[in-house]
Amino acid sequence: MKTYPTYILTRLGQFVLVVFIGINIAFIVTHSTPIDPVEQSIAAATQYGSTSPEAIALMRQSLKELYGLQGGLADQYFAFWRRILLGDFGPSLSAFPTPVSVLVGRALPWTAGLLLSSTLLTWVLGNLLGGLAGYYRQSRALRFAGILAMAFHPIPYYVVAFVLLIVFGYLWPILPLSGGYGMNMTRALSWGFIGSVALHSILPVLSLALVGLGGWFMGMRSLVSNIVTEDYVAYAELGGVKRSRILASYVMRNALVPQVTGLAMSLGAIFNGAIITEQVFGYPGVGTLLVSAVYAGDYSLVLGITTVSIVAVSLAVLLIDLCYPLIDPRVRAR
Amino acid sequence: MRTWRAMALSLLAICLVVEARAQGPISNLPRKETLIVENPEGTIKNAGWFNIWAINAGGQSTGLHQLGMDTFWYIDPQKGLDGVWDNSLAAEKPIYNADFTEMTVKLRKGIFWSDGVEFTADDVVYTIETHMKANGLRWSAPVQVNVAQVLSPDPQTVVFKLKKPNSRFHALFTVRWNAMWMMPKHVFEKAGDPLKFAFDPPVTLGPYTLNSYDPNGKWFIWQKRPDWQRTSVARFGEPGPKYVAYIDPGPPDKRVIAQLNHELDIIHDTSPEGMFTIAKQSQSSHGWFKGFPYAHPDPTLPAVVFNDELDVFKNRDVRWALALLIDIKAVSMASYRGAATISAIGVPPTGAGPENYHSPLESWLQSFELDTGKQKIRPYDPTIGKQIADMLRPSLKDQIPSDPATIAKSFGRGWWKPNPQAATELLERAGFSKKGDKWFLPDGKPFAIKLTVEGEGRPVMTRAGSMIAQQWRQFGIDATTTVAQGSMFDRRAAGDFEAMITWSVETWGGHPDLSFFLDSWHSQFVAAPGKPQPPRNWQRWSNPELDKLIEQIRQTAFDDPKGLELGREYVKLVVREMPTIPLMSYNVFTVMDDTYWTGYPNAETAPYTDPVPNWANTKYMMVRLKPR
Amino acid sequence: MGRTLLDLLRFNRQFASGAALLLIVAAYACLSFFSPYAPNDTYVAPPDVPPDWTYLMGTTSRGQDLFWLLSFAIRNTLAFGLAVAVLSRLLALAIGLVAGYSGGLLDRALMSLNDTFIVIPLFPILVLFYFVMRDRMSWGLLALMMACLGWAYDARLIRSVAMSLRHREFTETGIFSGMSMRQILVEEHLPYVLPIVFSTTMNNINWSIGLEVTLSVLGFTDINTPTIGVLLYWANQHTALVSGIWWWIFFPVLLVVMTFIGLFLLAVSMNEYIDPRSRLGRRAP
Amino acid sequence: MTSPVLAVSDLRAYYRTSAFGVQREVRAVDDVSLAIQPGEIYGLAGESSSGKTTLIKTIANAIQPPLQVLAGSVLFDFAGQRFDIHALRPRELAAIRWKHLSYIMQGSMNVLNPVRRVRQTFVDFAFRHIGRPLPEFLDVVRQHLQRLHLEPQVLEAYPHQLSGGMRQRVTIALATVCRPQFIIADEPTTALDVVVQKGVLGMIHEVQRALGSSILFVTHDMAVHANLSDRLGIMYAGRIVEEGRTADVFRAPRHPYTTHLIGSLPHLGDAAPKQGLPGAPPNLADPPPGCRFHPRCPRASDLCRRDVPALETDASGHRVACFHPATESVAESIS
Repeated sequence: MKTYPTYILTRLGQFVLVVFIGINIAFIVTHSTPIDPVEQSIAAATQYGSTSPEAIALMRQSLKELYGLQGGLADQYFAFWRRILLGDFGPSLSAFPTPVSVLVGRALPWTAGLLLSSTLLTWVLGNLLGGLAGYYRQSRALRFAGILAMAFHPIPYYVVAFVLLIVFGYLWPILPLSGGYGMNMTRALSWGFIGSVALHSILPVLSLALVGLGGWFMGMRSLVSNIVTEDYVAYAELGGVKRSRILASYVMRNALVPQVTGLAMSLGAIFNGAIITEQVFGYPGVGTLLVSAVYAGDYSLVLGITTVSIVAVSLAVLLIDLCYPLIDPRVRAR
Repeated sequence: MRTWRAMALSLLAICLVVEARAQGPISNLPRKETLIVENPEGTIKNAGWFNIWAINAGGQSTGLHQLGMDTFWYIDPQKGLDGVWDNSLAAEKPIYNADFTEMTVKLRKGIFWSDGVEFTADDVVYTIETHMKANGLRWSAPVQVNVAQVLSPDPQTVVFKLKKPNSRFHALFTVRWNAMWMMPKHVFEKAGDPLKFAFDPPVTLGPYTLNSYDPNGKWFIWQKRPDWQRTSVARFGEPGPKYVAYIDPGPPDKRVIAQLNHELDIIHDTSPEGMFTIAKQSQSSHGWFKGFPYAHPDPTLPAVVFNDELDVFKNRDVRWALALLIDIKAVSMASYRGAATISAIGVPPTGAGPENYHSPLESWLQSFELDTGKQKIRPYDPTIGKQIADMLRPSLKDQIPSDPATIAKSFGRGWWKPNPQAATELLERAGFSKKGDKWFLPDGKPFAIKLTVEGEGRPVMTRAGSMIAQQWRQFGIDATTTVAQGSMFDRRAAGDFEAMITWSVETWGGHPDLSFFLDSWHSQFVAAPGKPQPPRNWQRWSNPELDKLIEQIRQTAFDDPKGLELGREYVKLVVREMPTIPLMSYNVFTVMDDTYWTGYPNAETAPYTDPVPNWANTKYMMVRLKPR
Repeated sequence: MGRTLLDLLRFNRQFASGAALLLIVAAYACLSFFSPYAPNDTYVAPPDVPPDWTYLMGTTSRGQDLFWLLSFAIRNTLAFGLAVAVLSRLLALAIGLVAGYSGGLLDRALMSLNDTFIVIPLFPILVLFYFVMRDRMSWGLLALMMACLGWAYDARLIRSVAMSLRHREFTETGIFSGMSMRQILVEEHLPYVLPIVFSTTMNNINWSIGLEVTLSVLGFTDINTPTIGVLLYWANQHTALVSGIWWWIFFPVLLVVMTFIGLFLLAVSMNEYIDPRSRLGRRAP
Repeated sequence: MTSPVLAVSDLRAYYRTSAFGVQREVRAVDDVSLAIQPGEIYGLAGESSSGKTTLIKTIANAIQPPLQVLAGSVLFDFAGQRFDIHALRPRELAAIRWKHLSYIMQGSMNVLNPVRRVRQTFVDFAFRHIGRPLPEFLDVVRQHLQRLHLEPQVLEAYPHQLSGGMRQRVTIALATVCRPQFIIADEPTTALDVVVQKGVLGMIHEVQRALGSSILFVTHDMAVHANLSDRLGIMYAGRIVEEGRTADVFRAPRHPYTTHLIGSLPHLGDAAPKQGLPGAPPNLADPPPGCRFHPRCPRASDLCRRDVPALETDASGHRVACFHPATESVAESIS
């Protein structure tokens, strides 16, 4: 039997290990990209203009020096870790000399806001509906909701997002097509700005929720229909415990235990799922930044985003693991 | 059940509230005074960076170089407001000495920066000297290669002493898409390292100045300068729009929706289908051409660019055989749904191209003979443009012109007639052989070609590539397409491709001079295999005859009519040698909406400039735009 | 097993309709072998024809008969999903069983690796992989890559079951009777986790096809092999939705939805039949 | 004579399914009548799938489809009020549950919600019946626990922190905290080892005497019945085949099935292993005609194969359903 402090320590150790391995994998993968940021910059600078070939050779040399890409892979690796430990990702290579952290910092709040809110909303709604549907198996409305959630689930996200856009942006144009807030609006903590942000997030959140709902719904429903047959539920029913209490504290409460783990894991998808949302709805965020960084061969930026993502997700999982005993008292004994 | 009804009702209520809200303006700018334009750069990563002289650090066509920047000269890809050549900051054309080692520029008087400081020769000298000193600025390299010294004898005169003769040195300051922009000395000299200075807010020389921008790079709003009269464009009148917003409207479908909702006045480019949808559904929108093919042909020539250093493509017969296997009608249909302007020769069929090259060379092309070893054929079919028009007429009816001159202008003239027999003979002469359905190389390996396309970034070219690969495949060559996406530039420069749909030919458009691209085709610049190739000779083709032509052009003045003769010699040479297979002009589906603004350029009545809004010369469009 | 399936087919409506849906999809996929067109050929039919009797599902803007094209696409997509599922299941099984059985340091090492794969953001890795592979990028490679990235969640699940099996009587019996670890895992433990494997397969197929579509729509796959994603990619390139070519999107999506609902119904009814809970005997019947 | 606290008459409850396209009817409880007096422990015995569990489910009105009550009634008499448990509305049902009628269930491991402290479970089940403010309620609970020799600290525990026997004790405390008049105990000791079992049984006995409740005690374990119940009913294939005072049943079993059940109890000094009963319990979806026990009965006659024997009551109140009971009254029954 392990005590809780030992548990925390092992878990912390594991966290550090996971982050370390993850960042190393990311480093290897990003540095094996064949895209050369210098060539990208040259191409961008000369794409439309007339530049003599001699000048290009000179430009190539000076950019290499400027971007600090002279050393070998090993030098870059150690330099990278030195910087990371100081919390610095270095300058972006596709927006030189702006620091990576500035670029990421500008985009991250949008991504985190959008995905956290939609993930949580989806999780709560999916579990609630799924729980109700599993408990009140006869309800026709819930069964209908189930069919709806299931039918949306397998449709490729891109299609769902786009159809929503066409319906609410074109056929019945009530929602804005693009952006995170109204154009030329001052960013301030005013009702106008908050309202604008909320309005612009309706479609992205709705699209993510529609596709995500089915998974939680189905998972919760099957968990609940298993739990309903557990003795303690039958016993509580025999004991005349209130239905609402049975549903909340007996059925849902127990079914939620695995769903909370699921939530922690799905936070990982936050950095994957955003790209198409951002593209379709023109929503600001890390996804677009990431794709453009990949295109530009800006491995500093790619690595910066990936590292932030790895740390954030591991941290989320770690926190959930540490809080797990609160959710499931049985873990404490382990 | 009651709860469900309540939920449905509240949802409806929310919808109604939202509807009431959403029908307001998309921004707090007065819509009637605002022009909303697509910026094809999309979302700008580093929105707060306006130092355009630092390479790739921020956006360029966010309005920054269209409305905020200025330099000596502009050459219009179309007719121009007052001729193709415009003296912008310069008062007159460049003045060279006899051996092209010195260029003198006379500057206009009365031009002011947006902060009220006068623009003088000091700014020019500062700009040049900064680029001479600092490495890694956008124009550092060309300045360092060319300029020995820059002087300003008086505030309106600048003299460049060159390191070696260069008859095209002025091209560095002549805007096609862009050119070397002038820096405000009084701002930069206080800013420290010019590479690390964000230049926010920018001090502009153009008729507009920055109003506001989105830190996430989705939009940039420019405002007309109250002192717009003190800018170079004032010669043509007052710019119409008080505000110009450059936005990222998203993927092609969304641009279409946005314009149909009248929330986007100018679409930079969309898919052909998107263009057709707008043409069908909107009365107020139109392209460069009133009817089909709508699109503006850019002075750019997409082609099948071979990697001529590869053994397979070293042989002219193979290149010609592959050209004779392309059915350009099908390529035009597949890529542009017919809305392409085809070109058989190595000059884009746009701007002044047709009158300088295509038309005069038509008879030469018709009599051009190709010897396959077994027979002599005349591969040129002058009726292909007309055939495409005829093919489209049944479905598009009146939209398709019937006047031969208009057809030639919009669909192009002739192209190579597909001739599999001749291709077979050419390949066999090159030692290739056909066994069963498949072709094999002289060494017995299967004849396979990977045709690299850019993918989503250039959907139309991707489609053209797929079609060409299919045509080669049907002949028995194992041809497939590869999507390069973001690695396009690297692979093109590194020669890491077999054949590619891209362009190595770009011209001024309005001016017959070809040096813009041709100079870099000299064999002195061809890189060794595996080493990066400088732009634009991506095909890495070298030819002594071509070198001679280029050397002659270097010694000819920019406006010398002899240059045109030499250009035509180049055209004949590349027809014979086929180092790349020219296909068509790069047609851009720029769509303009008349709901709020009129006076956009168009092919029929107002070809005064290129409507494509990421070109720096769209500043000339502003003075013609009038509120509706 | 065969009898079970037959019974399910006869008596369980969910199972029967799931099987029917999948059968329709599979039969349709098999039609691709009889297609009159090569999958990549364009302009073999008039473009943009809405569904009618000649072209059951209409034609694309690229002049392809959608009926035949889609048969190739669904075949490749199914094969892709299955390949990813099978490969990643093998990995998940191997790692989950070994970790759960052996415990200790090996378990901790394997689970750290496992957690690393859970927290690594997939998308940038896959996109970078695409650039690294370039021309060699193919459907098979992508499947392999996705399998390597898609096993971690389920390995954890399998491990937890394997851990509970380790202390059970038959495992001890097995150890005392001198069975090797491999034998115990394959002969004793595998049957207990198979139902879990089956039910995760559906989710995994869903996941892999979804990701394939995402990558394809963004153009990060081999566009020469028609899959549902590549189909949508081309539809997107031709702004099909805005241009009113709805069938180009509708039919591929319909088929994907059919496949999933079919798989889902199968998984649900199979789960009811072989409930791992009753097999594990946590509860007396 | 006092009126019985529970009167079951002619109860018939079948499982009716139409799954897989086939109509099936499982006659789990077929014409069962029984009465339980206040303060009595009534034992119900029988092997698994004899319908015991279905019977108590029906009595407790824990009826879920496909189980259906086709005929008969279940009447409770609590404090002079009569309740037809199948005619009650949900709210009325909830009002008598736990207050008058409570349960001790089989599978003590799983009857307590694993994520709730024992205290919370007490609150869930009993708080509304006690009708006192929470601190006072908890005092009542603590006193009750002490009466049952349980430490009040168990209230703060989670179920998994308690041993199996402890959990069952807690369950008993939970079931008796409201001093119900009637307790249904369904195999409460089955999963426990013998020593614990003995303690738990003692506890049930003790609490029953203290509260004066009636208990319907269900188990297949005849030894438990012998020690605990006042009266004993034997179920076979959905029917009660014999019923009488426990001592009488053990001393002179009359139904051959009862004889077998009692005979299967091990006795000290048995040399040979016990003889099993041939055959298996009948399939209740298709029970044999006549007496349902006849295929396995050593005394079966043609009559048994044809007719269903009625449950006859003799003078002493002993009831048996057999054409050939194992006492002197055999001839009488036949005639």
